[in-house]
Amino acid sequence: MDKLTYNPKELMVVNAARLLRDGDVVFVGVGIPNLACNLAMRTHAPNLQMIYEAGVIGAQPSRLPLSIGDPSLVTGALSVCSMVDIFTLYLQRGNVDVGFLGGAQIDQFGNINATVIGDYQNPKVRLPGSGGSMEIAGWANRCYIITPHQKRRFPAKVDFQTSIGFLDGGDARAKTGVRGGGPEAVVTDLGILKPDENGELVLAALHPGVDFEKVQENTGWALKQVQNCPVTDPPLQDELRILREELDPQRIYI
Amino acid sequence: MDKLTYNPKELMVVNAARLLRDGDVVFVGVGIPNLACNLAMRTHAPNLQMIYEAGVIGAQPSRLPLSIGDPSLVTGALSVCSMVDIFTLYLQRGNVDVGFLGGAQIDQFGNINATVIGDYQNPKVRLPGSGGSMEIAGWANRCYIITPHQKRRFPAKVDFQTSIGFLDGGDARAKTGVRGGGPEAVVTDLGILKPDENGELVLAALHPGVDFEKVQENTGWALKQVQNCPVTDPPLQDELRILREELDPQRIYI
Amino acid sequence: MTKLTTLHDAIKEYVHDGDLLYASGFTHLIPFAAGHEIIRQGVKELTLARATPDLIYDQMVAAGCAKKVIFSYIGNPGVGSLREVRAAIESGKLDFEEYSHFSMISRLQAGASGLPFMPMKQTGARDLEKQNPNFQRVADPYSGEEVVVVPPLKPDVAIVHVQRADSQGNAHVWGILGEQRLAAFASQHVIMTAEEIVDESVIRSDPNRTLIPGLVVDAVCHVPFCAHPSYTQGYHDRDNEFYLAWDEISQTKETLQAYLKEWVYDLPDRNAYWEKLGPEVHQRLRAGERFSQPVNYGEY
Amino acid sequence: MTKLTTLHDAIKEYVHDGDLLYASGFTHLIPFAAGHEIIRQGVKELTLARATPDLIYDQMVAAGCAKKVIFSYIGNPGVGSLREVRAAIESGKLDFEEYSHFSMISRLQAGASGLPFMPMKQTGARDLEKQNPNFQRVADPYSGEEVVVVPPLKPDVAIVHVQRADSQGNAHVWGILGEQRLAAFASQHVIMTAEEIVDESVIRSDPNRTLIPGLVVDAVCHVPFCAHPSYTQGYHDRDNEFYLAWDEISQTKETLQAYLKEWVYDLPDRNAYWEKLGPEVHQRLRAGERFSQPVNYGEY
Repeated sequence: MDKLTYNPKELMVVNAARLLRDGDVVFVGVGIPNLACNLAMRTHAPNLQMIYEAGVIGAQPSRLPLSIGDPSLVTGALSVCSMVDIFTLYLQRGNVDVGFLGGAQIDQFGNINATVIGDYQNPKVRLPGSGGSMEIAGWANRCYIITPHQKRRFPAKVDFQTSIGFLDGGDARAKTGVRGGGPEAVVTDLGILKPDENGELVLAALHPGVDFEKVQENTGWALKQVQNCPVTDPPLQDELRILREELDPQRIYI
Repeated sequence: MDKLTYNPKELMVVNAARLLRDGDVVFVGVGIPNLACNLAMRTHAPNLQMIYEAGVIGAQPSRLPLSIGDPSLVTGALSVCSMVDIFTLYLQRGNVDVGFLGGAQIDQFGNINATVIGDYQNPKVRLPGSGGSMEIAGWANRCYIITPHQKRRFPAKVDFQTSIGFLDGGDARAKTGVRGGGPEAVVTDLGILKPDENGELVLAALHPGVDFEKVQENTGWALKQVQNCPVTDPPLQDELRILREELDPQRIYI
Repeated sequence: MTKLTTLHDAIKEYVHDGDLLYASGFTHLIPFAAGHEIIRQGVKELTLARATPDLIYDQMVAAGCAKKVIFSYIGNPGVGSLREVRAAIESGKLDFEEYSHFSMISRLQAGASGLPFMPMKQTGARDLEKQNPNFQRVADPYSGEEVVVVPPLKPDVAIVHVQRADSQGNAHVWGILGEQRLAAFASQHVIMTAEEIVDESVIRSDPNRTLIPGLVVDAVCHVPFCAHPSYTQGYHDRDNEFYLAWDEISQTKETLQAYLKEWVYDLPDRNAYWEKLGPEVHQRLRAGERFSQPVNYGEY
Repeated sequence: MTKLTTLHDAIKEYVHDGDLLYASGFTHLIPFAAGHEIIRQGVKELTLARATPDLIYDQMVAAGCAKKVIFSYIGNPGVGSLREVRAAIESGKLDFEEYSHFSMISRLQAGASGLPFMPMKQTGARDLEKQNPNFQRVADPYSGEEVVVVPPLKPDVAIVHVQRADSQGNAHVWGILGEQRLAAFASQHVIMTAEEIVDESVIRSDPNRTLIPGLVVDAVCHVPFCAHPSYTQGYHDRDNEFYLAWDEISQTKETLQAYLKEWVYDLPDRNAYWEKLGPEVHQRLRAGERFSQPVNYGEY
């Protein structure tokens, strides 16, 4: 295995995993967030606690779960509860440290659209809608967004605010009275965006071999960057090995 | 066994049991209501469904339960749920046909005091309080009150409305917007009181050998009676046998 | 008096044109067999409510059973789009009413609890609130801050699939619970399908596992493998290959209608459907054994 | 990292003078051993919340631990009055705040759910509402009718007794559930006492039975017979004779203080208490065996 060869998805998984802290209680979806959590657990965050919106706590799946309600998440889990319980006792109560989000559009202030392209009543493209993301974005203590970096995915303003980042920036989010802290980072295949003090997403790190211009080209607003914008450490051999050999050997998501 | 000899408690149990209808879902307490339900089940109401406020549905206790949370209510029950569930999914939702109530005072309009004799903040006697009776009185489709007939228990007006009957009468109860129908009968050791169209408790039946004057003496307001006030059928031999031999052989409640 | 009946008769009696239907089960225990029976009986003008419409409502919409959907996520879980429902919404042929997962199940909770509304904390997102007048706000009397409230959802009929039930509809359910229990309590009528019909003594051996009591159930139908292509924990696996295949099948009207003809209209019931799937699928979906450790309730 | 510790150390660390304490368990699983340890450690000025104060709070009030009780029923269940709490309220020596059962547990539900209030239907009864300003009303925005609301209860510490838990506090609970789970989620800290400490694999064999997850638990203490004279389903019976005896013991200050000296102050812990009860009581309270039938979670 060549440790310096990796694909964009592996890069996103590895960088997302590194953002997790040991002991975090994480609201996990299937796919890339699930891989990121499992990678973090096998590296620096052995005490990560994973919760699935279907009501599963502490799953130990014997296979890679293909849906959020995979039966392998239940067999051998620590606890299973109803959907109302997972949303109230865990999420709304403030027991969830981290939520993962994705969507068709992410805008300059980290707001997400997973509902509709075009007009709501007269849609150009009807998307799946919120699911649990409206509540996760509002109530998790912090959120991470993982998405490929493409211009159509990063408009200045989303067509529909399915779940919020910092609204129009400034204290707009805080003024709603919402409990969670909002997005802390957007991990893409080009780099990492983070909100500045005004809630605007700015370039906070570049992946190896990517320059600012490349990111700006793929972003729908005039992108700012932090001073002396750092470069992320490339995926380690061990991270890639765990990912490829243990977590997704059939390469379903990576 | 002499079928014509029975005590006041047996008389109340038998008359309460006869008010239950086959198929009723009943919110049961321990003691006399529990005996009345079990007697009804063994006579005319085999499909009675008993619910306990501790969260037990369809108990089959192997012994006479001594507390509302007796473990023998759980072993072999059909279902056990949390207290919130019993109060919401069953009682507040309208799934309970019958509630049984008791209290230190019952007044002219069937309001009940189980909270305090004297002033609330400066009590003469502090009673146990509502428990679940505030909700049972409000939300069960119909209620029955079982109590010995004594003047101090039947004042014209209760010191404190722990749970309501018809408030001040007329449409006062309906106007609160409460869902249940209120008390349908008060079964005592002298007879049965029922609300008239104004919600006032009037004498609806006398037990054998009791006359109106005896009841009036033990009632704190000028008692009305229905025309041609009937006399209740005395307890049957079979009812007494079930009660004494099967339900409470140690005579704990009767 | 038993409540046991056939799925055919239960649907006939309790599901009528124009009803508000909630076929419950979040990814798990989705009562596909009941959906197919409704399609076969040609029920029309239904309002179909489910957090995730999943393939079951995609099929019912394709078959012309629905006038409206109420949902919080219209995707093919783990695969992608739900083509029929999506196309019907995009073209304006299907009414819809949209929630987030939690506001959707909060409506069921209000319905199941007999409450006129359920409150939830603000999520900060207002675009959906603006589109759906069922979202309202009330002021918290303690702090003055606003909370979002939703009204009760009270379906005419809920369909719930369970692992094991007695003839009265007292049911043991395990694995992912979703909104199953609330749907049963919120609805006017409940049709229960069960993987196994067991003696009452099995239910009574573990009352804490009885999530749905017979007293809210109208009809009990013995329908093994009712949930395929979704799954029943401990009985059979999710047929992920079919979820992927549906993405192909639902690409054209022709393939879709051909599927409905072959797998719904031309089959009498779920037994025939399961037999038609054949031994290889049966083998692939087999669940192994991993039993719960017993608990002692005590003899008192 | 294990959360296992002694009850002594858990009380020392998490229960402080002036705290709001919720010792949970509706008639079942009442953590008497924890109450006794709090008495031994001389904790003062507690606000004691419980739907039914039961003998545990009667004893703690008698021992001078409390400045206030929050309750919905102050009786000796199945016996009669709760003399100490009642006398302290009648004489004005103890602050109190009163609810009905449902409004009391609705406060816990709001606390456990992160909500600023929980609504309930009107019961028509207003006298208690007038006495307790925590009851408020809000208008249902759909019908205009008023509902009653109560604010969240958020105890500083909850004590929950469970049948079996692993070293992280993931707990299986069965039998009467009361408000156990809500109390754990509503509180800042949770002390768990367990009849048995089991390997994580026992918990994982039946995840639907895990009503309290370790992630909200601070300390796990192995305390068999913790609940006596109340009971633990499947482990020992309720000691009804003691409930009757307490009615006598609590008739005078002298007999009551003598009881506390003999059964609380002069004993080091629950083991000593259980031994002192003696073989006849052990025998009388034995629970027989009646096991749940297992369920298959499946191996996928």
